[in-house]
Amino acid sequence: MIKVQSEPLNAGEEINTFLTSNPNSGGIATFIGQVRDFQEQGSGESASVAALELEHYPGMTEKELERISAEAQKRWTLDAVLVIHRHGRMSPGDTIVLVCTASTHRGDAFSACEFIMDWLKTQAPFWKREHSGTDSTWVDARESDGTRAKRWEKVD
Amino acid sequence: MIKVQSEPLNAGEEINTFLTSNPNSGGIATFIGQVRDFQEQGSGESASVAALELEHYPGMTEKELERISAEAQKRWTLDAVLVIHRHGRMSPGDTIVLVCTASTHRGDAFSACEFIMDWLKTQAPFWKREHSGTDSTWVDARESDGTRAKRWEKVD
Amino acid sequence: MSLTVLYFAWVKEKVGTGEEQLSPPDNAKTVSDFIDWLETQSPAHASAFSDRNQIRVALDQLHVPFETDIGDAKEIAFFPPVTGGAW
Amino acid sequence: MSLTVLYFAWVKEKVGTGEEQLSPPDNAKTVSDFIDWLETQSPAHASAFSDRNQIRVALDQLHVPFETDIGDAKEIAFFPPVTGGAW
Repeated sequence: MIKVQSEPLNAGEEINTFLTSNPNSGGIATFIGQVRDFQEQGSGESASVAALELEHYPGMTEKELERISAEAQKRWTLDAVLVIHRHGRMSPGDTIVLVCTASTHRGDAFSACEFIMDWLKTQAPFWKREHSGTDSTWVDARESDGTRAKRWEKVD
Repeated sequence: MIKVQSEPLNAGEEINTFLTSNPNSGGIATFIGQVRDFQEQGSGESASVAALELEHYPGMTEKELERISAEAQKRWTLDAVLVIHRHGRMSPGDTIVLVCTASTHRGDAFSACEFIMDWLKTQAPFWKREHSGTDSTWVDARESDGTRAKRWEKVD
Repeated sequence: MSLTVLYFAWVKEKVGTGEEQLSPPDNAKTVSDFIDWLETQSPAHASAFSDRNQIRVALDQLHVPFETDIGDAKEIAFFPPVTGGAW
Repeated sequence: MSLTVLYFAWVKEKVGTGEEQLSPPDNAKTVSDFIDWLETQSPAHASAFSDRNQIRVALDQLHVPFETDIGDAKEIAFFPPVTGGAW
């Protein structure tokens, strides 16, 4: 299931609901991404972040997340996949993204969860703007994300 | 942190507490293992399981989990590790184990979480007995767990 | 042929709008051709597309490379490489 | 020298107890020697250790191989290969 929402995301509650919905999946892997209260800078220093804003492309975001989730279910044996992603303005400590994968085998659950995160970071149309004081900057894409996503490329 | 308990384990609540305790870790990977209501049999068939009992070695269990957690923190850059494992009698749907790893980088969080699960399954002194009807059997170790754990062996 | 053109993040800020309806000329067959034409529409458009390495494209909500034919697409979107959380 | 000997899971059931205090002879230096001696203590012990491939050992709560010297250990435990959830 895919949810894209501006409302706060309660990771623990969503995970408990996911567990209850999948009683016959022995293993559940999850990833939670949360807003940190600082921002890394080129020099290795960091500045505090008051808020973060995620712009997204309504319609395409849902399509991309569905596509990534379907691809994971094709590659691994999964009982269920849940992806919840927030957009809009968020504060430090807020959960931005939650991915849950349920499987009989923990290897499948782990690989699928990591794959979804790697694809999501390079394919899902989100753009991050950080607000700190009066300053607001669009964050650049990271090369390491491209490298991580490439690991999953398949030669069919 | 390591907890070995016979009390029920609320995965969602424990995860939310872990998130609150680690506000500066962008990425949290978790694994949840729950009791299924059936048991695989050699023939590929399955029998229903009414309850599961995990015997453990008090004292050594905690030591082994501490050792595995320390090894994960040596191998990857982690802000925190949480392992909660139940023992005693459990019912289908109950959470048996929860592992949470917090890191700035999701790759570290994922690898450490999977490593802890693989080591735990072959090193932590737990023995499973399944009860179904009047029948009760000790479950044999699985060869695949040994194979998975071997992937992490290091030649120092 | 009318096309819905969408801009996101700093591309939107540079162009000055998030959405416009445009009718590109018939010789704007590929995404690249279309951008060539867009750049002639205003200095703001020209500025937004000055570094094409920093631009990504979706046709009807699917990522595509610049050499893709626009064909019957109803919606084209331009945006920076995607970014998310810092983890 | 007195040693706390622990048994778990089906090893416990076969031996008939989970814990006993034993004083092995001086020539029982290694874990293997100790098991050889244990098997002479009762038919239940002999039956529990009849397939040593199915037995694992911990000395003072650390996994060790059979050829390890018992040395000054205070606690020795015998159990089947560990098992957990089915995932």
